Amino acid sequence: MSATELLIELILMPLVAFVVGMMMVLMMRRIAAKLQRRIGPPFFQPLYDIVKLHSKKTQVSHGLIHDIGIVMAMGGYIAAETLLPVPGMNGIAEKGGIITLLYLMMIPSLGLALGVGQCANPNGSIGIARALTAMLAYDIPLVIVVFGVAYAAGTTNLIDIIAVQQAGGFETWGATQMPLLAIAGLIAMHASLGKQPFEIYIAPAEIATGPMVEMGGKYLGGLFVMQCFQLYTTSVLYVCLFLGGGTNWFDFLLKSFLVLAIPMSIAYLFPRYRTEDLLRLMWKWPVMLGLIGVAFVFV
Amino acid sequence: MISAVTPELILHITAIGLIAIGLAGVVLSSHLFRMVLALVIAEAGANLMLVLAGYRWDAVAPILTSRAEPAAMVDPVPQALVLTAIVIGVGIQALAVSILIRIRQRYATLDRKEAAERMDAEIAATLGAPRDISQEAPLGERPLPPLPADQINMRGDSP
Amino acid sequence: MGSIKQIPVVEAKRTNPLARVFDDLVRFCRSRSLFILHYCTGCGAIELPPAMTSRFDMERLGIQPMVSPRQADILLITGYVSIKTLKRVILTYEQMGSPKYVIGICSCTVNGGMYWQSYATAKKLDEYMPVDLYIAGCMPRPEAVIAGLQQLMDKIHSGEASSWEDYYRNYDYYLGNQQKLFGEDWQTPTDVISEAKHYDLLSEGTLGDHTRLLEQHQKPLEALEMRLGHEQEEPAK
Amino acid sequence: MMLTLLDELLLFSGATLLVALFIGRGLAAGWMVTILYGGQLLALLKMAVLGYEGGTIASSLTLEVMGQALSWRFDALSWFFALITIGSALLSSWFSCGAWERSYIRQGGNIWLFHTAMALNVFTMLILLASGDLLSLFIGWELVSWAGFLLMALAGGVAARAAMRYITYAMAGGMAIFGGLALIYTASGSLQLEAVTTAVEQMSGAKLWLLVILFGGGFGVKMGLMPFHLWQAPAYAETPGPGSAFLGAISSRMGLFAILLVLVKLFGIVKIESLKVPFTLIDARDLLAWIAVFTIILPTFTAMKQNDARHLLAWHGIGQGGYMLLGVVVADAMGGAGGLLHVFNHATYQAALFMAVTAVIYRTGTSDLNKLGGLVVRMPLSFVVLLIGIIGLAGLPPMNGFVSKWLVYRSLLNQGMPLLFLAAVIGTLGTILSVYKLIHNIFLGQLRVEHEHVSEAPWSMMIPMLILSAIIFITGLMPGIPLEWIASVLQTVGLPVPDYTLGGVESSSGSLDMIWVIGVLFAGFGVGALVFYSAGRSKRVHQLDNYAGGHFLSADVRYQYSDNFYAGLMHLIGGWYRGSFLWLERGITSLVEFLSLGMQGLYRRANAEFYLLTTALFVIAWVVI
Amino acid sequence: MSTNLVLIIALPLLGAFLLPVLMRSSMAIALWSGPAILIYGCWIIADLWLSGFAQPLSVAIGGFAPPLGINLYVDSLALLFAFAVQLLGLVFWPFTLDQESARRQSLMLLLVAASTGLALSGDLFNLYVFYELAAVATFGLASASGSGAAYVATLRYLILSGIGSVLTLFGIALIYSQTGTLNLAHLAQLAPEQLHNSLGLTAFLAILIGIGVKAELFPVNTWVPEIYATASTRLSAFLAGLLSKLALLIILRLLLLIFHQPEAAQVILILGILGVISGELAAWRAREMKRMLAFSSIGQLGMIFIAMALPDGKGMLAVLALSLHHLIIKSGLFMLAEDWGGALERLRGSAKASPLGAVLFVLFSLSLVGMPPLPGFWAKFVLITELAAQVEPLYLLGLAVFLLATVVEASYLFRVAATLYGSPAQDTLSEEIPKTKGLSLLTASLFGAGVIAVALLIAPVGDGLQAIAAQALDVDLYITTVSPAVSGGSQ
Repeated sequence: MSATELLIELILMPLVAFVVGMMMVLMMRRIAAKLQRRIGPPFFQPLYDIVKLHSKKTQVSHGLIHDIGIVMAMGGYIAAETLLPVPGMNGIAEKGGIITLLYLMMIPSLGLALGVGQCANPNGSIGIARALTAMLAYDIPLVIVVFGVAYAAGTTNLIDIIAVQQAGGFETWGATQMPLLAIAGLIAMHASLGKQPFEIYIAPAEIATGPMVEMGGKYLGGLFVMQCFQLYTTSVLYVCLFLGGGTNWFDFLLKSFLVLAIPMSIAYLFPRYRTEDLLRLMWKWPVMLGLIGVAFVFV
Repeated sequence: MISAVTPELILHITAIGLIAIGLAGVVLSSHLFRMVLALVIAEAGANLMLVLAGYRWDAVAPILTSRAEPAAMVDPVPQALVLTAIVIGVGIQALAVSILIRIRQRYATLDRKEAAERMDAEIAATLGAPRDISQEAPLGERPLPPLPADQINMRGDSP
Repeated sequence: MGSIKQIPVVEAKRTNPLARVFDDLVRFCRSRSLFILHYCTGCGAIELPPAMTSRFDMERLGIQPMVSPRQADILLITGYVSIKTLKRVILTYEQMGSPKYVIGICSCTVNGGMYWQSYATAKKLDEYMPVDLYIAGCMPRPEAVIAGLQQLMDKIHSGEASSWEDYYRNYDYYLGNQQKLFGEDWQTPTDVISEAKHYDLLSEGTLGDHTRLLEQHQKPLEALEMRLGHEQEEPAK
Repeated sequence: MMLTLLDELLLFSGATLLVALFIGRGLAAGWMVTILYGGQLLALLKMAVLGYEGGTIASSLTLEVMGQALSWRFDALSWFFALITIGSALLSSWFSCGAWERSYIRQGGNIWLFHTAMALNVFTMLILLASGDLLSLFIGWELVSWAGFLLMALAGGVAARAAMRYITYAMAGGMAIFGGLALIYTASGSLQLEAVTTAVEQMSGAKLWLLVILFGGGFGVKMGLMPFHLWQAPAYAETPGPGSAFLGAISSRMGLFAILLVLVKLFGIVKIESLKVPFTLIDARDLLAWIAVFTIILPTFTAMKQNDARHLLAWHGIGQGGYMLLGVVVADAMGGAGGLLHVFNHATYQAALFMAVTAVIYRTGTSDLNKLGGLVVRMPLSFVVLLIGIIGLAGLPPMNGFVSKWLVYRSLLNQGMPLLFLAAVIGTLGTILSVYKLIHNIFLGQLRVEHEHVSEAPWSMMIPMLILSAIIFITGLMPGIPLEWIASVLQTVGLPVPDYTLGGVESSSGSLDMIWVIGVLFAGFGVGALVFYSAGRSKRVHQLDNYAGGHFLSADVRYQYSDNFYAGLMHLIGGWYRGSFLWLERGITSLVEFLSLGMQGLYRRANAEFYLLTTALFVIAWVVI
Repeated sequence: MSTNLVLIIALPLLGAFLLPVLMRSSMAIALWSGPAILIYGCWIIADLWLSGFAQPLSVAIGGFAPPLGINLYVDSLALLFAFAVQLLGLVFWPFTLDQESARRQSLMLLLVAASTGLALSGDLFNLYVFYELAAVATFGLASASGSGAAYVATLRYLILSGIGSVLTLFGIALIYSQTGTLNLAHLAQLAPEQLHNSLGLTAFLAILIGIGVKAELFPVNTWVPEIYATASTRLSAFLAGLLSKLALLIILRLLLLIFHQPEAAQVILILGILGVISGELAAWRAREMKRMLAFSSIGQLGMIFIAMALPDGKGMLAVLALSLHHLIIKSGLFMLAEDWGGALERLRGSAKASPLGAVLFVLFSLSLVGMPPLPGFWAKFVLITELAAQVEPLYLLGLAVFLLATVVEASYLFRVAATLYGSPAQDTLSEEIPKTKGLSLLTASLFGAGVIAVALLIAPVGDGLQAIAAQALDVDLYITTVSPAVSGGSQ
């Protein structure tokens, strides 16, 4: 692969991710609306929100770290997208592998945490404390799942993992081979999205949306962008791990949207979990499923 | 030899018995003077034992006279030893008694327990240290101070 | 007591056609994405849940509730405002990011409504902050609220909803009314004057007697700028 | 007598000690000692061939005492650890010169003793690292223990008590090693290093077990392995600032050095793996690995509960030691490299973190996390150093800690150890949580009124911190630099060597190239910044202009969240702490106390002599009859 | 030469009886006669040593050759201890001069004479006599302070010691009835046939317990804390440092020459282990310097007993090294305790007032717990390598106890060090903090210098000790030296 092609891929991958991510946000809001018997937002609503927020006149900053935090939140995901192979584009996936990807996905949270910290608002700090706790909750099953998949494939290279799954069609998909891990991964993925019922760190009525409390204008806009990336990254990662990636774009997008639709459909049916209940839930069922699944992998 | 009760056996038993009585006396008596006396008895037993070690029933006293040596003489060495031992013993007993007098003067008691108690108290007083074992006082600070990680200087209040 | 000054608004229409398209797009997006601040002052708030949920569904218009003033575009005053509440309303209003819009719902915000005799309520909301739109009624039904919001959307799209600029331009007037109500040492944490300078909205009505009074009482609340100096100003304890 | 390079190094180090000892009271002493550390570093670099190609350099000094030959030499392993030792000593000492020194003296500290203790520590560590046989290893070991005690006890008060606790643990460990030494001597009749291998081959399973426990336990005490970890955090934390940076960076790694030398190099991992734990499915290697992961998890979560920055860091120091041991006992190419790389990385970021915290203490006078906040606007450079440090500590890209942890994870994955892998990740997550608390409570949030006039730390403190930060980043970007040294270390101790490149590791089952990863990460940041800064200019507001549900904030209201930081988490796991092995220590202390009381009772009873005498007679009668 | 050697016992003995008389006529002569005698004794031994002393020699007293006559046996081990007696007698000499101290001085001379006799004597009963003589001198010195506590402590010591002498006498009687001789060399020849039975074992154990009273053997050492707490520090130093070692020397000689049965070793081992446990643990809770040192001394002697119990004299070198080490260290520590006696808590902050004393304390403590380059380490090293070589579990238990005791030891010693270096309590006046000073500090510094010197010269010292140990272990050499007739030689 020539350097130009690589460069084009590196530019295209985040761009595609952003566009698809916006559609995913739209889908999420539409699902919520449908479940509540509403019409839901128009097609371009995510774009309107982002453009509006970026065009606000007032941009209240609490300091340089506040700004940098948002940059890190967006930049971390933009970098992560280049490690996430999509049909026809592998980017630099083989230079990092899945562990690196998981770690890069933590960078935005850390950046956000820094930015929120500088905001000097205790609601934000409480939110971050809860968000980090939630991360502790869902990363444990997630890590088990990733371990199982990587061990089964014998590699941490996502391209190889996908290739292994695509080798024998549906039978060799991760989800078919390791159904328990797939279920555990789905639950962990749901929690990692930070949507209902796992949005204790946002808790609007209690801590005024937690981390976002002091975010207005382009700061909030950056976070909206980040959310697009987050939805995309999470669902595509799941597709890569369990649903054999995508052979073509249609296949790929279909799977990604479907995967995301499952937790979204569940999300709006439940009330919020408290932090300790979230921890208890996450450390019990998905971990148990994941460990049994890993045991099956070893057998 | 055991089959017949010989004087030798009787004397050996006597010696051991004296030692036993003495030791028992030391252990059981609660009066310091009686302890000293018991010690004297035990010492007598030990001396008797030593004499018996070299004594021969069929021999004469080991005194060299102008006459020709008898066929058998009692071994003179233990007797010399016993003499020495008795002298030493007496010296120590005298010392013990003199100390007893001093104790009586200082503490006005010769009861063993009481004297020991008074001694303990006096040592503690002169050294300025708490008594090692005390029913009243708590044990005091533990030598290995437990430094629980979450309790030291938690709020940085102490300087 | 001064009165509100009608300061002519200089049309900032740009000549570059591309920029005009861009401005138009931005205005369109602003009008289609409105975040309402959840600040419920009176009984009118009871009408908002129906407006949001399945029957009327504000989200189809791009309107969403938000909890923090930093995130919000619209301040809905949903009923009477007691003096004590008004302080918070003003604080919240000043913390919102421009462009920001105020909608007064219920008659109480227009003229005091059924509390017009009360000693403890502010009667006319627009004496204390510029109001873009009133939705009268006691209380107005959700249809009225939705209609009002749609009207606001149109105003935003056409660029008429610029009352927030008025607050900076006539700050002295609004501050005067506030001081009359809350006393002379009234101060909010937001430094409105410097913001007016920041947005280039400083005009003759911004500064006046009341702002001078404010400066007398004001505790300085300049932003804590990052400092790289190594010289300690005061020796550390 | 020809002086070898090692002799030069040791002489240099001894000279440093003498300079500190005799002119340590002078004002320029700190600088002089620092320059001498620089000289030591140069002397060490003259031996760089060890680090790059391996081999040994012997000292010309040998001794023969009571029939035991003592010798000293350096190989790649020693060189690698010596590099970290001298490097951290140099930077810590540099940090201590000038401003910090003056404030330390002003507060009544004894700077002469401080410099002497530091120089003594370095000297004894070099002697330990140079040990050429088991006896000189033990001598070096004890010297390091006592030198460490001196440095820890310097501050008096709480520090002295912590140091007391340390020395009790260290003595116990030392005695365990002493016992193991005696067993080896018995088995092979020699204390040369080769004797260990001979002894191990001759020994039966039970004796070998005993040996592994004695050595593992003894060295583990110094490393702060569970359950011997309790002493470490208070002892390191209460040491005067630069001292804690130095100790935190390298001191407890001496335990790892010894484990590498004795258990890995001389015993051989294969031998350890052949020892089965009775009645279970695991072997001694698994046992060590599990100890390592518990050492990761428990201290890390204890750190989360600390309210003092220094204690928090010191507890992490224990936890990170677990990764090193874990990597080493997994003992494949990636694990070994990861464990050793983590030694280097940990030294860099731990020193930087302790220095940053010391800088904060220097300016504000406190390290209490509940009494700080918002300092980023006053001490931005220290903030950056701390930020780089915590990113390294948490093992996130783009700092060096990520690479070593990645290698450890990869080795666990390759070896198929899911539970260990999981435990290691739990440790990392816990680290992220607690380091966020650290940086948030010190630098973020509301600036307190009393810290309005605080300013950045002086340059004498700043430069070493910045150098360390640069090292953290550069070795994160190009881990190939330290990996080259580590490759020779791995060869020396007989572990496989990974296929490394400048940017990371090549492997058929997934490789890592940090240059690319960091490249795209920064490109991502660039794009993010482009998006972000293309929007309207932002306006700074005062920290009191903040959402408080409509409340008016004023400077006297403390609008900060710092205490009980992870309340929700503690709600669930708070009850699981239960003193974190304090019960063990307390139990032993109480037992000793109880026995001690009994023994004193034996001697102090009014008529004890007679009881004792009768017991004696009884014993005699029993033996005779 | 032989007469000279007798002089080192005879002169102090003579001096002890003449001193009170001399005192009446001339204070000056009385003042200097005691030290002069001791210096002369030192000189005699040093001269002997330097003039190429290689082979042990036997000195018959009164012209009768052994086994009939009484003899002194002089090998390098005995000579070393004799020298130590004279030297320490000089070091711990009560230098004041008045009526009271005259008695003390003569008792001291008596103690020196008896101790030298203990070191050199080659006859069992002679040993007993010297032993009793030393005991009497000790009682006199211990009660010299005149307080009630001192008297009670002395009486208790006396009674215990009396029981000990009864047992010793009993043991001697048993041996004599079995063999008809009390000469050690002769006994060594006869022992394998006549004494290696249960009777002989009983005799040995009786003597062991009897002599063990002085050697601070485990069950008969209850006098130790009381006497050390009440008697003068110098006496305590002498008792702990030297007299206990001499008693130990007797037991060692008996064990090596006569009773090398495994049962005997086993009993010593058990008692030694118990001694270590009880002593070190009791010291751990001690709140007072002298008592702490006393208990610690019990523990240390327990360690020496463990070393002694090693079969076939393997522990000889360890016994020797540990004894000498303990002799130096404990004497030094007791010298420091002269000013630092009393509650440990009172010492808080003493390091500021007397830095040299604090440094010496730390040095002694470090050597006692066995920090490597210091001599204590080498002594312990020799012991544990030998212990670990044993297969019997009891020895390994001994090893474990020994190692654990070292930890406890470090803990309590450094607690004191931490107290010394701690900052004094707020309300303490600086005058209240005890300081080390004068003669005792000087003496302690001498011991400290000795420790450092040995640490630096460890290689030659180790070789020397090995030579001494080898000589002491050679039973045949002992026998042939004392009674050359056996091997056909002549004196």
